[in-house]
Amino acid sequence: MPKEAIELFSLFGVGALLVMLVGFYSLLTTRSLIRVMISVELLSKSVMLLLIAAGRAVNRTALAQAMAITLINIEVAVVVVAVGIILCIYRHHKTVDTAVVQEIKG
Amino acid sequence: MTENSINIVLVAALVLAALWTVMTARTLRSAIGLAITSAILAIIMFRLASPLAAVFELSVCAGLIPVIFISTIGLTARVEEESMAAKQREKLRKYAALLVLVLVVAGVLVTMHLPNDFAAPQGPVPTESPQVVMWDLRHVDLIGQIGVLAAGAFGVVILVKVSKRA
Amino acid sequence: MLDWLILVPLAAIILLNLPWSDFIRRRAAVLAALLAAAQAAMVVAAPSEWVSRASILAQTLHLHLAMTGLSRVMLLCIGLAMMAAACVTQVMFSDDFRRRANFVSLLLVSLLGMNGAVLVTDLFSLYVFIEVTSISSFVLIAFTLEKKSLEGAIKYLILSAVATVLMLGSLALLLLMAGTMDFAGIKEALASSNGALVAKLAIGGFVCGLLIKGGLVPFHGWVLGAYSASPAPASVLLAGIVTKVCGIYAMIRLATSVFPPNAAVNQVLMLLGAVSIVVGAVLALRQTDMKRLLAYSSISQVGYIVLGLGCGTPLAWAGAIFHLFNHTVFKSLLFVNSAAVERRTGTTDMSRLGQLGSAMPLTNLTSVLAALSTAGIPPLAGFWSKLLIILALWQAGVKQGQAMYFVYAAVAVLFSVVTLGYLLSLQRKVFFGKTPENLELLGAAKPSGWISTPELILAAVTLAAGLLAPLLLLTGSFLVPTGSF
Amino acid sequence: MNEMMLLLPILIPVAGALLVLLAGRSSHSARFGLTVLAAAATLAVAVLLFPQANNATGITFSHAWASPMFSFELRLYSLSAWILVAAAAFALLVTLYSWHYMAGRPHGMLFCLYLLLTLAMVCGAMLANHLVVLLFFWEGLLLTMLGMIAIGRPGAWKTAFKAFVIVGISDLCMTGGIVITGLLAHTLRISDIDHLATTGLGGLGMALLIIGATAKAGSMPFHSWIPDAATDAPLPFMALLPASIEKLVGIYFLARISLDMYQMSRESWLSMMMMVVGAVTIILAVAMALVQKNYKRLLSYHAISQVGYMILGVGTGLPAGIVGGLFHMVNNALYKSCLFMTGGAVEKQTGTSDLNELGGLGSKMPLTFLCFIVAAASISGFPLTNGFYSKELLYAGALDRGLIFYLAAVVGTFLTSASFLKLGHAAFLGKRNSRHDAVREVPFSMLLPMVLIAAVCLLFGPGNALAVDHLIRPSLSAAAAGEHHLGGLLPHNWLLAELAAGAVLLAILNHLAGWRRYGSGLHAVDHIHHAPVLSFMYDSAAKGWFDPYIIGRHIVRVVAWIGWGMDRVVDWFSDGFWVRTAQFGGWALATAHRGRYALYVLWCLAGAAAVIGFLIRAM
Repeated sequence: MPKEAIELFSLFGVGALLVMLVGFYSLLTTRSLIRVMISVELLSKSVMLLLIAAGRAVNRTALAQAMAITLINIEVAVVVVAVGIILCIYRHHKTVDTAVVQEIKG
Repeated sequence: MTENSINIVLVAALVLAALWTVMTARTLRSAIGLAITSAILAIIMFRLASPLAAVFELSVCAGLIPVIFISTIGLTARVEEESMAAKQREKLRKYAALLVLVLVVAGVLVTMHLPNDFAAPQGPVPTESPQVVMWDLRHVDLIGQIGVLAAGAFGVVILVKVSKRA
Repeated sequence: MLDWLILVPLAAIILLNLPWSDFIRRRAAVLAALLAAAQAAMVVAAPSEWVSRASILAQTLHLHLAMTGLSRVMLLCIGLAMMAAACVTQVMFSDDFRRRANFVSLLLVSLLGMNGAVLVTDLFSLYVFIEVTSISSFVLIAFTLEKKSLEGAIKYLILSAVATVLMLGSLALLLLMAGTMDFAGIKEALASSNGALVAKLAIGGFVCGLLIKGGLVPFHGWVLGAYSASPAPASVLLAGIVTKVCGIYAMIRLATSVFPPNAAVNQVLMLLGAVSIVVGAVLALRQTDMKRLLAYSSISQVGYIVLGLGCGTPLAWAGAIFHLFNHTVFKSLLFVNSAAVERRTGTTDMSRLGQLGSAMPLTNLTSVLAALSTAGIPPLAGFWSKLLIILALWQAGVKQGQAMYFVYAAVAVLFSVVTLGYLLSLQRKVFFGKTPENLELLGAAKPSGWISTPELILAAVTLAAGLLAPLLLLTGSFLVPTGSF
Repeated sequence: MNEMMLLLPILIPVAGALLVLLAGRSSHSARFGLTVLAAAATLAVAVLLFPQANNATGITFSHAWASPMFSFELRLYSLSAWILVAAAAFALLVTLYSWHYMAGRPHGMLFCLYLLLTLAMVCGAMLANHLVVLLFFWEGLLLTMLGMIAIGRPGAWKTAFKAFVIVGISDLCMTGGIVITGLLAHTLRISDIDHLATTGLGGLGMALLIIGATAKAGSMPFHSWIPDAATDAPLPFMALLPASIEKLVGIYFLARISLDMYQMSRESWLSMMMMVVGAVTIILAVAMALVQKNYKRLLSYHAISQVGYMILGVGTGLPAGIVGGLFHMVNNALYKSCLFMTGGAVEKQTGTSDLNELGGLGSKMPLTFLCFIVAAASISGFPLTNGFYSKELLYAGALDRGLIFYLAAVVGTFLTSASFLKLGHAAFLGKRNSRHDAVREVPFSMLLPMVLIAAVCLLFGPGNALAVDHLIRPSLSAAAAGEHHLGGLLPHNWLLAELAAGAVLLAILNHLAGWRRYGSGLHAVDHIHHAPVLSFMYDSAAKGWFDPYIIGRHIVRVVAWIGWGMDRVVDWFSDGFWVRTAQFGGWALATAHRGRYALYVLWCLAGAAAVIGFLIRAM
């Protein structure tokens, strides 16, 4: 593996890991379902960055872009569904606090 | 500035944007923070020779998705906003740990090096354009995307439409 | 005809949602059931050359699909479970046929996703189709818009996102190593750079993502909500097949087509399988709700499959795949039974149920069959698959001289008994025993052919598979040699 | 035609039983008339068959059944031919007797039904030439026995159950013996089983078969139900089964086992075992009989004691012993059923069989008394009675094998005589209870069987050669029967005869002495009862310490108690440990599932970190 390629990937890899860290932290600590979804979005940003950087590092940008565009599509679908579910939860509970989604336990 | 310095700055900006996204008290600002993060990511993608993905990122992730979030916030979080603002100080304390964590992890990761113990991909570098790859070579993915979009569309029909009616 | 498995569901989805097709929308569930049954019949009856030949359409579309012995078994499972789910759907949303058509459309999206996932030859496509199945599952779970359904859906969605991050991160690393996404290329790259940190991270990440999708302990947090709070047909589909395709099948596919043989991964799989068996069974023992009990039971049974996978010998693989098939059949059947009970009484709370045996004889009978098969009582199908797994563990233990294999085998045997215990207690509480005074049978909900047909078919399959199992094993229908996957 | 006739002794009683059942609530006379008719027809068939079958080959009836191994096969030959006649004759006489006896008693229909079925089963067991067929009839006999006891006085169920358990256990032993025999002989056809070796497994098989046969005859230690049945069951049952038919069947089969099926040499432990069992049975049972204060109970102990003579005789393996045993079997069936009938007559007329309340009936019931005297003299071995001759043969056999067996037999004779002197004295002589002043002789239908049997007893005394040399010896093989005539008016060994007569005389003297001392016939043997060591033994016996059934129940209770205790320990361990552990584990796991998605995400991340970390280290 060429040294430049590794270094390029490492730089963006570090960035992606940090964003991932931020996303997971927020996912674990936030009290709002909307913020939960925003955290999930951050997580997908991080992997997207990882993917593009990997593609660039090995000169497979076409494949990486094709994958990224597909992922963006999937992201949209997930977000739309999640938002729909959150809206319904809001309709039931008049709140989007994550505390309302812990009834199923044991 | 060298290429590398610009990249470092962009990555730092990306991480800072992400941090702001999660640390800001108001959910609305958080959604905007997400848009900013996406925009920075789009710039990075441009710089990583992936213009097509960057365009999608900019239009969909920096444009459409924050709009979806913001309209959701508009539908739900009016009550939330005030209570969240009141908890701003507590919130900062909660995320102070994250700041420290990010700094520590960043330090550790920067000093560490990814071991270069694997070979680069073999074979010739493909020369097809992303459009060709997407439209001509990955038809299976396209069908999958149609499925994803169909599922999303039914999700909207079932969840959002009914939700609004109620 | 291979591409038809993807294109026909797609066409059906479009057909169901054309502006003028109310006629079809009324009969949506029937259509889906027929489609699924046709799929099951095709993979069983049609010669494999005929099935795996690509049509002209596929050639013009450059669809890279492949059929193996394993995908054939999976396609059969998908057909059976989907057929059961579609039949149950027909009686579930009887008030609003458009809503029902939407539900069926989602079922068909799920069918599309699962069929795609078992046929693709490209890791990224595999991910995409898993995601198709997952997204349709979110909506299916939340479909009734009740509090608990929504909760189950959002939890599944969040944990799926975590799985997505793990899998996509792994995909990025694999792209870095291989520069391509198809199975063969990645296999080659992994083989050439064996031992690299990046490879380990990639394999670990992808396996963990699949473990989340498959609902193994400790990645199982979403399972209870998704199975127990969803509408009945969605439970049938999810517990019956979705998690198996998204988690287990993908894992088998990776282990056979992508990853090099790997003792460490096997150890992880065996450990998690055994832990899942124990945790799922212990939790199932405590449950007082039918669907919750069945949900935890699913975790336990998936544990058996993964335990077999982790053992890694051809015999264990045969057992695992056979158990996967059996699990699809009997768990779908049990969830269909719970749907029948729910439809008749309006509840699945076992403390309020009792003595339904006389009111619902067929459900009672099939439930006994399914329970006995799950617990591994001869001569039902579950017995043979568990036997194979346990035998394989024993053999491996003898061969490698490691005590852990015997411990796992003992766990597998012991928790068969526990399985029998909790399923018989379900049987006793629901179908035998005294009728609580406040339990009213809903008179309007007469036994329906749409419930009894899948019950009968699935019961017949589990019985036939059990009786014919020695034959199947002899002729090798399930004993697919590792090389031919 | 002749072969088919073999079915008749089985089918006629069954048909009669069915008719009785169909007749339902018909009158007593009709019912008993039918029964007598069926028994008489059976007897007629048996008599008709006798001349044709009275040879070594006999008549065989065979019908292919489930498989070649299991053909339904009957065979009548010399030995079984005359025993069959005897059994049918006893059944007829007992039926005649019970016609009047059962009048006014409940369960008349069931009695007739069981009686006829018993007859059918006995005929079947006699005729069976296949061990499985034999077992079928054998077990059938067990069931009719159960039914017969159960229809006795209220509460007889307990006794019936006791008998069922005891005989059932012995029958289980016999089943085991049959299995072993079949394994060794490679056939289950009785006539094909030819002198199997008694070493190893063969010995076990023979021992098990002997247990089955002797238990059916009522030998110790499978005896304890008989005295209970004597007081609880209808009296004709006692006259029919324990007194006569069961002896015939049991000893017949014992003879088959030890003479034909197995090679029982005199040196084998089996021979010794049989003789020991026989001797012990003689002494212990007669000792118990001595102290009984109830007419029927006293007789029942003799029914046990007399079996001892037969087993001892057959066990000697000597011609004199074997012939003597079989002759004694016939004699015992005669006098014992006659004695039971006198007991029934007394009970019928006075309403009691308690000897304390009886006395002085001799003048009121002279014919009954006469029959009693004849039968009692026979059983005591008074010279010139049939018992004297059969015992003499037995003495000769026993003395040949060992002095101790001979002594046991003689002491048994002494005690038998003493107890019957006491019984006769207490019941028929002495002071009459004023309540019994109006007692009259029993009617003709009850007298006839008694008188007939008593007459045969007398006939077989001086005319013993008729039975011994014309019936018994020809039906045995040359080795078992010996070369010399064994019958005859004059004893073969004068010394033994004199000693035997001496024992009887001694008993009379003892009785006179006791009478003088206690002033009562009933208490004439109390000095034996209260003798230092013996009184303790008697007390123990009265408490049931020697009753295997009661001992068995105690053992079962102890075992059950131990089992219960172990169960508690296991329960404690499982409840207190495994179940608690499982419950705690379940509770802990369930509590861990708090429903928060964040927790589940954390689990996933931790799990993923662990898995990836492990892979990085291990791969």
